[in-house]
Amino acid sequence: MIHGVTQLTYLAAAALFILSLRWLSHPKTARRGVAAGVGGMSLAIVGTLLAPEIVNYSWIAIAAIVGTLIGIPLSWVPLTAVPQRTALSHAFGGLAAGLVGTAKYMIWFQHGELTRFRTGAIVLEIILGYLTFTGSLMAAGKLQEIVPTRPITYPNQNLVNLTLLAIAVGTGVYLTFHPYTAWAFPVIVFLSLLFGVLLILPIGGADMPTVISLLNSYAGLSAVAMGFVLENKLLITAGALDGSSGLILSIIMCRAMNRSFTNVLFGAFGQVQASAAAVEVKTAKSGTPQDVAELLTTADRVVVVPGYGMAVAQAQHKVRELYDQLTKRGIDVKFAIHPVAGRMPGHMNVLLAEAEIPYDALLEMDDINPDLPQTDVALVVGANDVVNPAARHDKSSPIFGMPIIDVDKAKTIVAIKRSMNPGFAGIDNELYYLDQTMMAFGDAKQVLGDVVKSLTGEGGTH
Amino acid sequence: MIHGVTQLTYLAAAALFILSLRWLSHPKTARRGVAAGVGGMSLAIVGTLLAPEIVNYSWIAIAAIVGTLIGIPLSWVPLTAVPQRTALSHAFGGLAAGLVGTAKYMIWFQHGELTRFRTGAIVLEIILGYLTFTGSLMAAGKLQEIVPTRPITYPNQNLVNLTLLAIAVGTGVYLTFHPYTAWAFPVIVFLSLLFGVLLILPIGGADMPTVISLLNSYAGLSAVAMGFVLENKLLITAGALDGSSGLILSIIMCRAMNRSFTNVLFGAFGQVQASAAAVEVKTAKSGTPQDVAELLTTADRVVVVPGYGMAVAQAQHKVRELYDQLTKRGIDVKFAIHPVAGRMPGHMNVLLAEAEIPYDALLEMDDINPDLPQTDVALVVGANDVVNPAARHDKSSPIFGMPIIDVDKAKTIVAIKRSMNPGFAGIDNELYYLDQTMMAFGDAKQVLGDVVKSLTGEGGTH
Amino acid sequence: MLFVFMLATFVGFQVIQNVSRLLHTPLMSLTNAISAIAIVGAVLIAGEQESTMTTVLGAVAVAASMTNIVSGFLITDRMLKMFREREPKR
Amino acid sequence: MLFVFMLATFVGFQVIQNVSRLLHTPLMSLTNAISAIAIVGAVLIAGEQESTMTTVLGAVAVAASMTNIVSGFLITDRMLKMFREREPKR
Ligand SMILES: NC(=O)c1ccc[n+]([C@@H]2O[C@H](COP(=O)([O-])OP(=O)(O)OC[C@H]3O[C@@H](n4cnc5c(N)ncnc54)[C@H](OP(=O)(O)O)[C@@H]3O)[C@@H](O)[C@H]2O)c1
Ligand SMILES: NC(=O)c1ccc[n+]([C@@H]2O[C@H](COP(=O)([O-])OP(=O)(O)OC[C@H]3O[C@@H](n4cnc5c(N)ncnc54)[C@H](OP(=O)(O)O)[C@@H]3O)[C@@H](O)[C@H]2O)c1
Repeated sequence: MIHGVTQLTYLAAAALFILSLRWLSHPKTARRGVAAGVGGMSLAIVGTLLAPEIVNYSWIAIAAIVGTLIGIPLSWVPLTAVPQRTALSHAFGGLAAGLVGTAKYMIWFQHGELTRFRTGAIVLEIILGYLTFTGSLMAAGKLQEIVPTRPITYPNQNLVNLTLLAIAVGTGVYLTFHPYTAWAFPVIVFLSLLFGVLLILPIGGADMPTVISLLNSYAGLSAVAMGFVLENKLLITAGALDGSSGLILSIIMCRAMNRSFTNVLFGAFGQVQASAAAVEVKTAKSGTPQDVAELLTTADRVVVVPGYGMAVAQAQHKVRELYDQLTKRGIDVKFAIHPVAGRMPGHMNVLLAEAEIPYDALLEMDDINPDLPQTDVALVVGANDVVNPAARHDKSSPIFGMPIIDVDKAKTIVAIKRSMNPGFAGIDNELYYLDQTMMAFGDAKQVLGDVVKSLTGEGGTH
Repeated sequence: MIHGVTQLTYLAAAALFILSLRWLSHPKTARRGVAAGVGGMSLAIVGTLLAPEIVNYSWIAIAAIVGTLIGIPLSWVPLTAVPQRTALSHAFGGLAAGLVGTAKYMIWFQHGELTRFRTGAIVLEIILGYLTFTGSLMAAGKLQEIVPTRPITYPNQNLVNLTLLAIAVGTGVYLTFHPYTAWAFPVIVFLSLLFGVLLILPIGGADMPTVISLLNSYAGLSAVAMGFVLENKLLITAGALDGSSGLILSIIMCRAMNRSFTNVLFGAFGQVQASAAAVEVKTAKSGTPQDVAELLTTADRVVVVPGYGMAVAQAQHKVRELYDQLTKRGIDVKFAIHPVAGRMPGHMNVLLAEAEIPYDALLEMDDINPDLPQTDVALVVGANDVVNPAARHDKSSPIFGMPIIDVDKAKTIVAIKRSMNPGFAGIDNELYYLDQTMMAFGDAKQVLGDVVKSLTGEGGTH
Repeated sequence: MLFVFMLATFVGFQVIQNVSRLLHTPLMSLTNAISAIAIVGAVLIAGEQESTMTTVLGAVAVAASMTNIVSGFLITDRMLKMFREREPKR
Repeated sequence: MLFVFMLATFVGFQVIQNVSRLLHTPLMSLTNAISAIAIVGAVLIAGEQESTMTTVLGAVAVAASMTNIVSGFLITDRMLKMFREREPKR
């Protein structure tokens, strides 16, 4: 079916994809990884175009141009919108898989070439593909806040969803054994599309990153299924790479949040935010940006803990200015990056990298925690859950057991946020009421800007 | 050709082999790795026996029993003989690959089923197989000192060898294009067998470990070729695992010795030992075991550096006794393991593990080197090249550039060996003439025994 | 083909586990771009010209995949460009 | 089949690179045992009973591979049994 040259380009493309991901393991070689990925993709496309079955190139060319024209602006999105973009991408990926499966079914149906194996693989491909399509669209909508982000629940929801899925799979099995049952195919397509929507409805907006990773994994698996349909090993390989990547990332996120998959998918997390109101009245000390600046200048070691609030306020550039000011004074500044700080894996790293903070100043949780007791000032910039000590000792807390950055062990703590409102998990944070904590209320960008101003004013530099 | 169940067992077997090697990455899971390997192999054999082509089981049963009867005693060899055993094993592996290739050629010849692809794969298989067979036998012989271990050289040796190989390959290419050329097959077999012998002749006995790893890699590749011949993906997978393992280990060894493959294969290393006699007369201080014991008891931190001499003297159990005595006195004892100490990769680790020294007391070179300046006594037990400071500064030394364990930076050094003779690389070691060095001459087991005796006598414990 | 799937999954798991946490966001967009390999299937369908219907389906799939390829690689590269090591101490 | 070879080589390189230096000697004997997978080919030849000659060749190959399997796994296990962690401090 596929001739020799095409086979060889596929082999090379698969090798390049693997190398691409290998090179991504370190920032130094990462860009080479992108080049390898582009090379692999180009080879794969060229190899396919060489295949003798292809008789008409004009449709392909037009479609490719359209895709490029959509793709280029899509790559300009601000970094805060990366999760939405990724979700949208998965939607396109799922759609492509679904459409190819549909078309292939139609072709084989016409020619009477459907076998059980082929039909079974197509069924798998379209279920995964269409489910990923609508599910990812919903996820993108929730992240972009077009669709309400709070979990939408109704009685027996899980039962309804699972029944739907069961019907879709059942019809799929039936179709596999009776490949020419014409009514079954559209039913499966419809149910998969519907299931994708319903699956995402009850999941809170903040759980979307985990869901997106999982959808990534589904998109990969649908490519694998397409590979089985078309007997194409390159598709299988690339799909498997993608599938395992999505799976691993969602496992990492779940583990870092100390939650299970089931809880993320069916837990309707983030629904009960209101109930978490503080009962006893506790008092927190608050300070002005000038107070913060003063405290920082007397410190020898500062650890900055960024969180989702830094992303919202786009405060990374101010963080960078502060970093420059402090290091200029010989103060040792490190960044403590929690694995799920922000709203996607590696979120903080990308933002700080954008602000040109050298990546070797960024330390992972496990590496920085032992240093915190010797830290003079821990500066918490819009982080909340990832520094909540309740995770360590309060068994009743929803985040109990999640590993955190132990800022409460630092000598003094400064927390920048707009209010006493809770973060993603919707729970109070006792950190803010500690004796050694000073709150600096306000938008992170604003507050940090003032801190930097009073540092430069005071220091007379700049 | 292969029916479904067999295919599935092969799939499972391949997965188990991969898991087996993955689990070997840590001592805690390593034995599970062996179990997975055994499981994979059993599945593979059972799956093959189920194949419909197999009509007669008696020959197979007899051969398997014979193999088991030879294999069991072979696994009892003392640990010092492990390199020889491994080499012998490679010889068997190469032989098996060669014989299967030969038989398959005969069968297809008879039935007129030879194609270019098949013949080409068979040629690759038999060249690699038979070359590995005789080469490994030679290597085993050199290690067991049945064959003279010194490099055997004659004029134009490399030219002769390469010509031989070229003729074998040339004939192979000819056979591939004319599969029914009856005379060519035995010629290739003969040349491969001969080449295996000639390849090893000029290599010194001490370079055998690297060569064995390389032969391991060839044995793996011949299994891959067999996989292409029989269109069997399990063989390809297992062979590739084996091939890459052998290659990586030999690269690691070469790198740790700061030598290139070409130098190992064609360098006739270890030939010029005699020329390395010391020119100027230097003096070394020597001490009795009692002196050593006394020195050790006054130390807080001791680093033991074992080398080939410990293996020769089988002194690991005495090392363990010493370790017990010293730790009992509250002295901190660590072991510094150089990657090529001894004569095979991981040699020292296995010996010390045999003596039940906990593996977390064994540190790799890069981890221990920073500690050496704070070390009171560095105890060198039969190591020589791996502690030779010339590697760091003497550009003319054959081992220049090889990373070493910096014992010369310790406060005092004790070196146990039988004489002032050089080690594997045949060069003098200035370490022994340093002011802070004390030599303790004698067999390592003997000397350490005396040291322990005077420690227990003195301490009154035991 | 199951063999290929099994091996590729092993490779995937190992490779991804080695990616440093630092780069998890670019990793997401890179695998996203790679999963657009579905374009291979889409091109085959669109180019075969079996019927107008399948050609249109194929062409839409090509466009969707191409979007992912272009935006995925571009955004990954844009993010990676931002990662830089500490400049030599001034 | 080239695909399988390529992927398996990647898996091999990654897996082996992760093996700790501590265990390189057992690694050598374990891969040695695994490479005796050649027994699959040998069994096929010996069991096919094509001619006496090939059956004998196959049987010898079976015996040689079996030797490697048995001795390889046994000696690996023997070595690994010796590796143990520091017992809990007395
Ligand atoms: N990274 C991931 O992959 C991922 C995936 C899924 C879920 N999550 C979850 O996300 C959470 C991340 O924790 P986090 O500590 O980074 O964030 P967080 O717990 O959501 O807290 C963010 C805090 O930032 C403050 N904030 C918001 N906008 C701000 C602004 N403009 N200026 C200053 N402060 C602002 C908010 O307080 P105010 O409203 O008072 O300002 C809020 O308390 C974790 O619970 C994690 O489980 C992460
Ligand atoms: N590990 C590998 O994988 C590998 C592979 C290939 C080559 N090599 C090479 O092997 C060498 C290993 O270095 P090494 O420092 O371990 O060994 P070495 O340099 O060969 O020195 C061993 C020393 O042990 C002494 N010795 C021998 N028998 C003894 C006994 N019974 N009691 C006490 N001492 C005894 C010898 O001195 P006396 O004769 O004076 O006693 C000799 O100087 C390196 O050059 C390395 O490149 C290693």
